[in-house]
Amino acid sequence: MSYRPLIGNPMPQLALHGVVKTYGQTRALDGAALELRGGEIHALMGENGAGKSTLIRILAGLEVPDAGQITMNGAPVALPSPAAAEGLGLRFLHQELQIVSALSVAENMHLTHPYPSSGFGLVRWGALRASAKAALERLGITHIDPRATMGDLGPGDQMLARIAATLVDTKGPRPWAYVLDEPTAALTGAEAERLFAALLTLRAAGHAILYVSHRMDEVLRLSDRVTVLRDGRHVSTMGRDQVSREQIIQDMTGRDFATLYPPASAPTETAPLLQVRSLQSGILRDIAFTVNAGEVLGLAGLSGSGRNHLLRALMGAVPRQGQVLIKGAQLGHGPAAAWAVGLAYVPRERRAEGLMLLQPLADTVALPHMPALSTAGFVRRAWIAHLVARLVQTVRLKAQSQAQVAAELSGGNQQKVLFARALAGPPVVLLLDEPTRGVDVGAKFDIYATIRGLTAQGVGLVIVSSDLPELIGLCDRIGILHSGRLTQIVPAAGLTEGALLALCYEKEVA
Amino acid sequence: GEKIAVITPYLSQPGTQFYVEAFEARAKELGWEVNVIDTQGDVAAVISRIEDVVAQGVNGIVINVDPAQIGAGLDAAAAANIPVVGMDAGADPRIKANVTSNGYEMAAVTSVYIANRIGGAGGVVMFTFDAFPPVQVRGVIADAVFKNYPDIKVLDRITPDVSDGGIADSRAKMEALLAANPEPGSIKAVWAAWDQPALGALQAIEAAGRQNEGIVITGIDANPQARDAIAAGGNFEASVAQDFKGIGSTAADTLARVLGGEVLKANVIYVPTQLVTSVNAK
Amino acid sequence: MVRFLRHYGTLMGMAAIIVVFWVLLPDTFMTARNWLNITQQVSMLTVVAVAMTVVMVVGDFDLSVGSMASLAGIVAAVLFTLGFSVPAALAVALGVGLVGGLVNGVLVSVIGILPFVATLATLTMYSGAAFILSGGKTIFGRDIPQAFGDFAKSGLPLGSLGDKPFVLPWLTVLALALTAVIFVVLELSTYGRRLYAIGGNAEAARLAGVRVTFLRLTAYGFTGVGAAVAGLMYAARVASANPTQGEGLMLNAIAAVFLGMTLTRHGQPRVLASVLGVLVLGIMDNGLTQLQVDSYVREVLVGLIILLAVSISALGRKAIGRR
Amino acid sequence: MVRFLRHYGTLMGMAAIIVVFWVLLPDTFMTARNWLNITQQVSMLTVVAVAMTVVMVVGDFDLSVGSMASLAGIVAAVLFTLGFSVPAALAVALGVGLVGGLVNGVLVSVIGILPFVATLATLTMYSGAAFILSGGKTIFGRDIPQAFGDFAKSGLPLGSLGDKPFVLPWLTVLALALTAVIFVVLELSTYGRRLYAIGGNAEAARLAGVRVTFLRLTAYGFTGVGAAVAGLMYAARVASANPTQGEGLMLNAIAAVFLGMTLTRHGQPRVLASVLGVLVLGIMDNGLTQLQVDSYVREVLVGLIILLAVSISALGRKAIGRR
Ligand SMILES: Nc1ncnc2c1ncn2[C@@H]1O[C@H](COP(=O)(O)OP(=O)(O)OP(=O)(O)O)[C@@H](O)[C@H]1O
Ligand SMILES: Nc1ncnc2c1ncn2[C@@H]1O[C@H](COP(=O)(O)OP(=O)(O)OP(=O)(O)O)[C@@H](O)[C@H]1O
Ligand SMILES: [Mg+2]
Ligand SMILES: [Mg+2]
Repeated sequence: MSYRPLIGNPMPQLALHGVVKTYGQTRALDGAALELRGGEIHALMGENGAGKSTLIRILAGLEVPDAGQITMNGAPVALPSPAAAEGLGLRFLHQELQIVSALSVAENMHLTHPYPSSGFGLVRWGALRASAKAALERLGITHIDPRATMGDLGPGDQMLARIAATLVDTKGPRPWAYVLDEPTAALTGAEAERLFAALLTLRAAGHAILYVSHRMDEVLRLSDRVTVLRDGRHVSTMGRDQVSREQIIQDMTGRDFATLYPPASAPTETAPLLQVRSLQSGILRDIAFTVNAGEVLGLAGLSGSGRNHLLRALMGAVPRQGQVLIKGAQLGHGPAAAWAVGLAYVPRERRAEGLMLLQPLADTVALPHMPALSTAGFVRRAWIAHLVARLVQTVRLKAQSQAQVAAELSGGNQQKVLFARALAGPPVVLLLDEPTRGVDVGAKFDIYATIRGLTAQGVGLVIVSSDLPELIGLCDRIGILHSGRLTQIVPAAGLTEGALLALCYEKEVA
Repeated sequence: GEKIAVITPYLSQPGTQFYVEAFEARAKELGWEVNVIDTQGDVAAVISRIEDVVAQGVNGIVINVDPAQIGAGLDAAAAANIPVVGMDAGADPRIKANVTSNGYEMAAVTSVYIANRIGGAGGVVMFTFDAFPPVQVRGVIADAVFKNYPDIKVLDRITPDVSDGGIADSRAKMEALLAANPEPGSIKAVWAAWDQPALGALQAIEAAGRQNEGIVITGIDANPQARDAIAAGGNFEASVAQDFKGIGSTAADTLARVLGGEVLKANVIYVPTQLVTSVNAK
Repeated sequence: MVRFLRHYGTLMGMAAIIVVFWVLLPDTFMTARNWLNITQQVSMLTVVAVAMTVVMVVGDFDLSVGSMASLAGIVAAVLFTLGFSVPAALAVALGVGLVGGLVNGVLVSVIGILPFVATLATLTMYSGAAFILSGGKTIFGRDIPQAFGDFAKSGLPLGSLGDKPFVLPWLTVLALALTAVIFVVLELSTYGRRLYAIGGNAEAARLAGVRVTFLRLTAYGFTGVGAAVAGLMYAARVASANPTQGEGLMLNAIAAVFLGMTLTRHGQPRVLASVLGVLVLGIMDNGLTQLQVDSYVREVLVGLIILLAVSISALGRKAIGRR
Repeated sequence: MVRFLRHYGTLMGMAAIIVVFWVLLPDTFMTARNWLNITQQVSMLTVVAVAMTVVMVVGDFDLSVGSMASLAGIVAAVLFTLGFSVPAALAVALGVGLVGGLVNGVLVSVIGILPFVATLATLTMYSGAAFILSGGKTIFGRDIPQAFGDFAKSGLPLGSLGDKPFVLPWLTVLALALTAVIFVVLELSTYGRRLYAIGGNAEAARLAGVRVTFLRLTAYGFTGVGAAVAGLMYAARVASANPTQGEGLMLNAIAAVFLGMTLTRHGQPRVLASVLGVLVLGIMDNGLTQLQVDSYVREVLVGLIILLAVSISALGRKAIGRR
């Protein structure tokens, strides 16, 4: 199976200018611009929340911009619906892995496209499978059966199938541009290589690829041009010859790391607060480490290495074996036991795992501390009000009142609600899972300042973050997780992002 | 002994219970094995259950639903030569006999009782239930009787929600009407097509403290709860006793005759009814 | 404007309904006696709706309340016929309600069956049990102790009103008391706040140390007991017990809670809002009957008014989400 | 083992039930005639359950099917009394079903009311409309054309069986035909596959460009028409129309679909599984009646068996999730 080379217009060109999109008070895009040409791999970079996915959703016809112009080969076009985007020859893979587990791989691959069907609108199953198989083969994938149920596949294979879905050949308008939002996030090295090979073939046939990734190495290796967004604005577009890691980071953050990470204060004492010995849970094997008072331990590792699972196991949210000691005392099972001895937690998915979106923020803050905030089973509202008022100041939460619901807060302030909750105890050891995900730069700085304040008070912290500079800037030591094993713990001082990434990859390379 | 199936959608109605019990009692004497099947209001399910017992090979079937609605079931029974007897059902050529009270007569007796007691003038509240054919005919008669008195005004013709048995909702409706007609004497009588609404109306009148206005209430069926109320000498003055036991045992006897090979000439058998007032309530 | 409509749409609708009845029925609607009637008529529905609110707070619901109400009434009546004393029979009936509720809780929370399926199945079973126990018959008359029926006929004397004594019916008192209890449980106790947290986000609640499975289970206990209380009130009011008499309660109770939810700021079930929902249904029934609106037209009107209230609130929510 | 139980638990349960009846009723249960009876008895429920499957595929449900069935029967009967021809009356009744279904669809999908509330309100309204149109009366006798009632009594002659002619009842034929249509729509058409995608992950479907709002709306149209067809079948079978006669259909249809869902691999609603669910209910009714099991005990048994089937599948799902 080969690609149909692009005939006709040799250099299709899609451009966006001055795109503005606001959600409530959040300005997701504020003058974004992008230009995409046939025959190039174009990387779209930016911090979390910079507006990359929003821009892509606008291209896909899922969101209508408040302002801005979109042109195709110089002529203005409108993208009111996904069908319109498909009509312009655009294909999409959106950021969150969107699968329908109960349907087959072949059907999942045709969610966007019409099914091959007979005159009466009846599905031709054979043709459907053949079409899916052909698309998979374009990625060199033969081990996925199009008839298999999507939910039975591993996350990597699911992602591969969704990527292959953008390559499905349909009778409709010829696709020429493929837009992939963080396609490699859930892929192993080998799987990613297959994807890259397919992308290069597509490019050679004159197609365009717009590609979002936080993995700097991939971007530097593959892309012909890089566009950087910051706070919804276009910052720069660089050609292959101008692009460098330093330049991208400079454009993405627009600031010095020194201003972003407040200096650490020297640990006052070295009493072990959290001791973990031979912990087993899920894929985790033989985990052992200690966190001392005032110390920040970072956890780094590739996606799926078990960082998230380790924090959940410590909280007792998943079953675990082995020893976990808080201030030398054995920790009981279940989240209630963890909160009770001062093990506090800020989960990764704040909406799914942390917030009650439609409830007063004070209720969310008070929830794990209910035993201390009640007498004889009755809630002491005055105590809660007093506590929350203090915490709101500590974390610099911007809210109208304690009764405001989390859904009405911006993402950064939502995150601060969960911080406030974690500080209410007060905590002995605080576990943070991607604490600054989707958080804007200002809020990030507030959170870093809060973390520093905690270490000064002698709280121990464990931080999981995919943002490597953040880990290096905040932590005293960094543990490297690899396939459920804690392979080493290194001091953060003097570590570079590249070196840390190398450590994460090390075992796989070796 | 013979296997007999009694199929009814209305077993939770007090009247039905009595004649089914009387039927069972008589059947026991006759040495029959009786299977009572309640389809809880579902008439199509009566057809289904007739088909089931025909398949099972019963000797006779007793129904108490309008035969016009279960023609398919009657055909199945006829095809298998299984005799069907109606118990307060309706007339149909495929039914050997229908044993019943005369519903028109009962409604005439109570509505005329009211007309006479209130001197042929005043406001009357009617409780009816037209969705159930045997009760619907009672309403028709009462309408005709009240219409015949130019000074009787039907204030409202209420269909209570019977899903709760009929008392509580009738009471709520009556309370609203009492509130809407606060003048003593503005409501002279309550005619109910069966006893439950009459009992609900009585409770409403007593709760409103208007039991001394002389509001006359009548029901039909004279169930024990109604008899108690009538005997107490309050507003609930009259009901008509169907001879449920008589219907049940007559139905059994009729079926026995059919099973014995007798061809019945009259296929409607009326069991006499009796007006119940405080004189004869106990 | 949108926000305003969403928050106050239903309340204004209620006020409008009351005003319309007041104008059309100047002498009879806005009287103390009529309101006493209404409160007494809706007392059973109030108890069920308030108890239903507890499971709805955790995001579930319970279809079996109607048959549980019937079953509780039948259990008490059967025990009466067996010569049990009134308190003993009532205690057993309430116990049946508690057990029935907990069975629902186990099915939903521990075994993990969808609330709709689990409580649909128990609806059938509890109703079947009521039929078996009663033999499908209505139990009444001499079998029901005088004191039991009298309870529903009397009340708390509160002075006099014109020439007649002013009495707050015991059924109303009971409904108020249970509403107060559930209010305290849901709004003031840590238990209730945890239930709200579960309803808001069960996974987040679990991670915050809430014992989700256990609490969700217990919520059904309240609903079971509430349904049983309502069934007993019903039996007392009609001085008889019938295996189908609770049937109408389920859909009305759920409708009342949903109607109440349109009154609350974020569409959550709240006790007092549920009571308002019940009152709307009761007032419409009373007013439309007084106006001699045909019973069938009344049904359609009630459906329409529910839809209007809920639509306004749903559209308001959408408009706010869109900004 | 767990996986096996989950997938085949319900099927094995069904087989067990059939074997038990076969053994206990050696002469009458496993006969062609009895099975014909069963298929005819469940034909109306089949149509409603199959139509309900369509909305359940998109993750919603429809409480108004029962009153829509009653309303359609009443509409046809009233038109008969007005002298309309049979085809004209049936066409109008089906049109009412379509419109009623689409109204539900608009309320749920466009306005955004929860399916439970929206269809609860329309349940009340459609039922009220049926009462108004019929004046609350049962319409029967001369008003119903002979041909209409005869339809339900006759069938497709398929040769003879012993001495009696072997006839496949038209009601059964109709149920089979509608099942086939819905099967084709859901399993073989692009439209149906889109509905499954919406039910499986509405957000994914939306991002993929599926017109979620519109398709969800149309799904209710099928359910409305299906309910109307069932209502007309019911009216033909009892040769009369009554404003309450569809009442029993709703809960049974939902129960059948849920029962069917325990048969499918991912717990999805599937047409043929729903039909099996209906058959389980029908076989139990038939067999238990023939065994002269008390009707009330039958109810409890049916509830228990549903719970068992669903529990096994729920526990199986849990056990698999845990690994
Ligand atoms: N539906 C929405 N409602 C409100 N705010 C939104 C919505 N979608 C996005 N946002 C906000 O818009 C901003 C840009 O989000 P976007 O998803 O485009 O970021 P991104 O660059 O893709 O980030 P990431 O690297 O984390 O994927 C964020 O502040 C986000 O919180
Ligand atoms: N309860 C569980 N049972 C078995 N395996 C599990 C369980 N929970 C997680 N896993 C697996 O353990 C691995 C580690 O998952 P985890 O989410 O902790 O990784 P991570 O390092 O946080 O990566 P990511 O950033 O992708 O989430 C994954 O492969 C996941 O599928
Ligand atoms: Mg993104
Ligand atoms: Mg993870």
